[in-house]
Amino acid sequence: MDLEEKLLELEKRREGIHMPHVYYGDPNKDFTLKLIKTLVENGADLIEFGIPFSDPTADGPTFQAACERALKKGITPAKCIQGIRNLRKNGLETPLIVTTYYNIPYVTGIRAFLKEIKKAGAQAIIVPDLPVEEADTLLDEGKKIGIHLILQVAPTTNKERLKKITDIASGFIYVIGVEGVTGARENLANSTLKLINRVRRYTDVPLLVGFGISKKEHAAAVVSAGANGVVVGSAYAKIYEKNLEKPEETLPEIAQLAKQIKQGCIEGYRQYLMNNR
Amino acid sequence: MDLEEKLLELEKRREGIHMPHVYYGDPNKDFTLKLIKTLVENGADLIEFGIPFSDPTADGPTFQAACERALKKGITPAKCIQGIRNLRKNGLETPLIVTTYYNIPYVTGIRAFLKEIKKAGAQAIIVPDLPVEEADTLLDEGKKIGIHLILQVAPTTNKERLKKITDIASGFIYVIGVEGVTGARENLANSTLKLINRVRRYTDVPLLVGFGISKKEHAAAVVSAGANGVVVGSAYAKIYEKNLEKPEETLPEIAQLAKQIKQGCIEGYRQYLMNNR
Amino acid sequence: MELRSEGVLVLRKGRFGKYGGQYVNEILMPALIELEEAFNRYYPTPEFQGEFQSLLRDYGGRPTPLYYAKNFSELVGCKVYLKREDLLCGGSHKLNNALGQALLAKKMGKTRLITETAAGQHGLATVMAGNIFGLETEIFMGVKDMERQASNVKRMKLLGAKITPVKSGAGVLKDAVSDTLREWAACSQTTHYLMGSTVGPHPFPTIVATFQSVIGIEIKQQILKKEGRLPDAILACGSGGSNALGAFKPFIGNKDVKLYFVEGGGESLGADNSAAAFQLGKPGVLHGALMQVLQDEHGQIKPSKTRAAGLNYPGRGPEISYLCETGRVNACYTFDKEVFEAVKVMCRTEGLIPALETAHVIAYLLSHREEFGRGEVVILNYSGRGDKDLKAIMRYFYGP
Amino acid sequence: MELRSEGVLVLRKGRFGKYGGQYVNEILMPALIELEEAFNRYYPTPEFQGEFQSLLRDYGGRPTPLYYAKNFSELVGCKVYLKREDLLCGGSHKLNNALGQALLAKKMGKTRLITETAAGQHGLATVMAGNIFGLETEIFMGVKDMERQASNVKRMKLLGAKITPVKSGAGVLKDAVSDTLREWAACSQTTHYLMGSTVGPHPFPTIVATFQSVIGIEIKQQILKKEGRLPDAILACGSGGSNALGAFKPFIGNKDVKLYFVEGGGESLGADNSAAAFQLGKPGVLHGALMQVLQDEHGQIKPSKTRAAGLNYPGRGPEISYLCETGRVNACYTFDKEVFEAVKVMCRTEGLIPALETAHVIAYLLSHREEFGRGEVVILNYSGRGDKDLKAIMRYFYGP
Ligand SMILES: Cc1ncc(COP(=O)(O)O)c(C=O)c1O
Ligand SMILES: Cc1ncc(COP(=O)(O)O)c(C=O)c1O
Repeated sequence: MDLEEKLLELEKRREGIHMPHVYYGDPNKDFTLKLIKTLVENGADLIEFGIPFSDPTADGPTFQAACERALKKGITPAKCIQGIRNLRKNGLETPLIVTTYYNIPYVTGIRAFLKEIKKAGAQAIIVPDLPVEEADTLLDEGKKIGIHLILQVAPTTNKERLKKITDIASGFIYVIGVEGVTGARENLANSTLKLINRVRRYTDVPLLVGFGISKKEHAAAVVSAGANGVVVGSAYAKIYEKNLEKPEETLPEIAQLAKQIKQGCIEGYRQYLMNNR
Repeated sequence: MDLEEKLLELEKRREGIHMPHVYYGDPNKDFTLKLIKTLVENGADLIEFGIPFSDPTADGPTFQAACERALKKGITPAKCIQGIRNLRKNGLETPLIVTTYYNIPYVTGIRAFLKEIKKAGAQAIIVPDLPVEEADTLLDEGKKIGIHLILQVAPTTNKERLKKITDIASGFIYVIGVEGVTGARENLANSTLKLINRVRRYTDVPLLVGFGISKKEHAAAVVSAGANGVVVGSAYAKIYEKNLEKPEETLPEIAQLAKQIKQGCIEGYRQYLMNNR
Repeated sequence: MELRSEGVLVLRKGRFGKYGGQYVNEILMPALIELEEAFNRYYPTPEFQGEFQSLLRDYGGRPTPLYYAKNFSELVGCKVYLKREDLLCGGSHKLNNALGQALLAKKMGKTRLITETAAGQHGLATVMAGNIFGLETEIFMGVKDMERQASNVKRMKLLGAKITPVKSGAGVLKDAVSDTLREWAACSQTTHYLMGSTVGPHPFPTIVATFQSVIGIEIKQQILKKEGRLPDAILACGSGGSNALGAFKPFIGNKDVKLYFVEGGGESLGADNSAAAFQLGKPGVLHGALMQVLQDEHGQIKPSKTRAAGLNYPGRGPEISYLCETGRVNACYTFDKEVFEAVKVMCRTEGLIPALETAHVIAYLLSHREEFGRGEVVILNYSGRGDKDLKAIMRYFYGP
Repeated sequence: MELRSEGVLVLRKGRFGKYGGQYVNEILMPALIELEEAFNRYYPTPEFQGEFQSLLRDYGGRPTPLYYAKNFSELVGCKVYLKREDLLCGGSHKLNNALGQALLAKKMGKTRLITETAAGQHGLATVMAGNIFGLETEIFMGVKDMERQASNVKRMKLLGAKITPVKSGAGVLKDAVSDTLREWAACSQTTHYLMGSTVGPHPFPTIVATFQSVIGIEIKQQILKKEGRLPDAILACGSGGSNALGAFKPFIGNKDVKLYFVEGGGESLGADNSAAAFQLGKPGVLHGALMQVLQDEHGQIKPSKTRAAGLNYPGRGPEISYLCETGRVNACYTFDKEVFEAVKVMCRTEGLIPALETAHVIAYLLSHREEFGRGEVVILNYSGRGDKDLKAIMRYFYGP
């Protein structure tokens, strides 16, 4: 399904959006496929599909370990793209947003890379180390090929940059909720809610908030504050990394968290509507 | 007995002179008294009576250890001088030549020190760290008090200095046979014999050769080459240091070496006379 | 817009040919922009220059001498001068940059410095500069590097730095840079990342090269005074390239001056035994910049390997990448074994114990004597002293 | 004949007041005379000066800076400048003298250098200088000092020195000097004893002070340039007195400049726990000269004790003995505990790790702040860096 259609559909359903983030191949390919299935069946609306990179500088310890494990197992970008194909072959309809660091598409060639992921069945791409200043090639090629470049904004982003980023954003905007790296955090920062407000002033593009979201309450809070949804990554990885020998055994627990997050997204939206009546 | 008388007497007897060097108080006072007795009874003509010093820079390992042992036992210059008194009281007639480093007389006061050793019964003094350049005070006071300052010459001493030293020498001249420090050596250096010849050209004062003399053959060689005698120190200490618990047990061995050395002095003189007929 | 900065064509801000750029997360972009503005605002002012130059002189000990190494020259057959960065306070060229950036951080109102270090020389320089300006310092250092450069860890600790061991990856420089970038993402508003070499996103490569180019400026004056002419060649070791660019930059336009950049060959050029990114790498994006970098065919960065901790980085800074690509600078390497032997040669001929990094240039000259003619004037940028490597060197020659 | 050498009345050659002289065995007298003649012949020549000055500059890194230590000044309340001998090649002032004497030895046709060392700094400087001039080196070092200054032992070994452990006595500096004198007696015709401080028989104290006085000459020029006037005080640590005399000599005639000589107080001034010869010693003859020396009432030399190996000598050189006796120089001391604390203060305020010897002057200033007025300009002769003491310092603060 097309990303914009899906976002529209969720908007109509008056639900906050839930995008889990996984790193493909951690601890093995099969598990990731099962994990994505579980997540989708339990309330994931989009999937952020991570292609592991050796030096994930925007990621905290949980995802660093995830990348390292996957790479040790021999995962390559080509195998990841094959994974996307498999998901689509198995009938997955959920939009897939590929995440990877810039060197991965760079060495393949930006156009070739985007074409490949498009053909495999992805809808968009997130490149955490690609600020707007360096995004021209990827934006241009993405537009031609039909892959959204999902841009990020952060608490440090000032007015001028917010305007610049929101002006060219397509698909949705990834709102980095905290100063720092990915990783489940206990509490939601107050500043996260302020940031949502600040970004909202510049754009109607959907806002998904990530970095640190790990609980239903977090999801509810950010959606009620005006975000369109949340990205939850390390919180899921933290569950299965406790049982890397048989990660499948942790899928029920993951399913439960996914349901809760989605519930938070729904409740948050309800709250948002009440607040903005 | 007066030093010069003694030297004259030996000259008349046509014997090379044998001067053993001991450090008083190593390993205890009693032993040194016995040692001196043994040496005198076995052919010592003069005794070089060492007052231990903490930093005997002209001495090799054997005598360094001797000084260290004596000082650890609490030997002081005053006790050494008392030792001289005891020797005289016990009837020793052999001339005693005190050896010590300059700081010892310096802290007492040169005049006072010389007076004391004179009164106790010493005839001369050797100060290994007092070259002619610094010797004025000691020379002057020694002359007044009647203590010979025994000067040293070395293989490094040039013509000019030889002249200067031999000009003011009294008693005898201590010929340092080798470049280095005290300590028994296996072989006699060729240069030692040359040095004797070189010094002899400037003076008729008796020449005693020290540093490294440890055998009858050494003694014979240097005396036959024109020296008046030898100084033997570390060679004796090396015998008793093997049995520091009961050093008395080594006295027979020491007696035997002393006899041999004296024999070497006698034979050397005979040879000298033959050579110079 | 076309700019010429010391002879290098700058087509786009922060780019050297295709190399460079600002490949960082949005979180850090405002800090980079702020830094660039602050550098442009403060650096040219007489106040900044006054304070900076007087610290370089009185604290650092600049100018460092240009020493004609007579005995070593006799051995290799050309006329060898050593640019004595080992005499700089702290024992390497790193202080030039650390003082400059710390002063800048102070002017920007930052209260804290963070950085990474491998050999420990840059960490040391950073805490020294931090203490002078009353800025807290936190140093990220790979656990493997902490072990092999233990004496510098002690020095930094004694000077009051917080030292954070980096266990991820191979526990070496690459991993420490990553972790410092992560930390910076959490504190960039109050904290300056005092980048240690001519790597990272713009404006770091330019700032670091600017602060380090005092080396080359002095070399030019000194060699003109001593020889009445420019040198035939300048050699510098490097990974990021800061001491090399520092020495080279004022000579880029002097085409007759041959420039040699010696990287860490490691054990061999075989798989995973080397740090020779110009031999074994290709262009890629790491730590915020496009540069020559060791990587596999899929774009995964490969760990580098060399006994010299300070050369053990898979990337070559954008500017040195460009200069080697265009052929203005010759990219060379030497192996660990030659490097240790070179240490000994320098010890015996000139009484100087070089850092293992520095020993790479010495080794290069020793094994390529035939490249340099008898009358040629060759300058080795003698980037640091070997005190930090004493243990490793002793173990190499005398066993454990 | 009355001579005035830099303000010190010299009544007799090689004497400073009653101190000095040549109390050595006849074996060594010719070598001393030869040395004095050679020094008088070569030192004033333009050739010697040219070679010497260019080595000091290009190899050594002279002039060393005079650094205004702002943070430290704020702490102690007066205006403190550090004369940065720590930046000299090798890490201490010792090279000034080693280069000079090695050059002299070369001119004299000697083929070998011997010397003693305690902190290892002088040994290091000697082998550096030896290598430059192609002279073999043998270094005598007390076994206790070899242990506590192990890193300098490694440096010297690497540079190719033969290191002879001295086990006699307490295995410290005094014993090493004795053994070097003994060795010299055996080889003085081919070998130069490169005396490491302003001690020993004439002409050593004069030669060493002459070579070291470059420190004070530079201080004078530098402080006049920076402050437009002479300093109010100069402080230097010392045992033999070489860095102190080096700094003081050009100011002896400037009676308004207070001079402080800080010796090693050790643990306490109690029996056998100190190296404070000016507090606890009296005139005596050791190692060839009459000087202030620790000794018992019978004239036996007492071993000194301080954690700073380089100050652990029972004697004070003849010239500094004289200057303290006449009151021109204030003889002071500080205890080990204060010294270690002073290391930390200097680390934290100025980012510099001082040698334990050097830390004595820092400690003195810290504990006597009231002696120095707010506007006063005070110069600390910062004689060396603490790399050699890293282990001891770390152990003191962080345990074994
Ligand atoms: C002495 C020395 N030389 C060279 C280098 C290499 O760094 P760069 O390439 O930035 O000069 C280092 C890095 O730590 C170093 O310590
Ligand atoms: C750093 C340092 N300072 C001072 C001294 C003391 O020596 P001097 O009194 O000769 O200056 C030493 C001796 O080793 C030293 O290493």
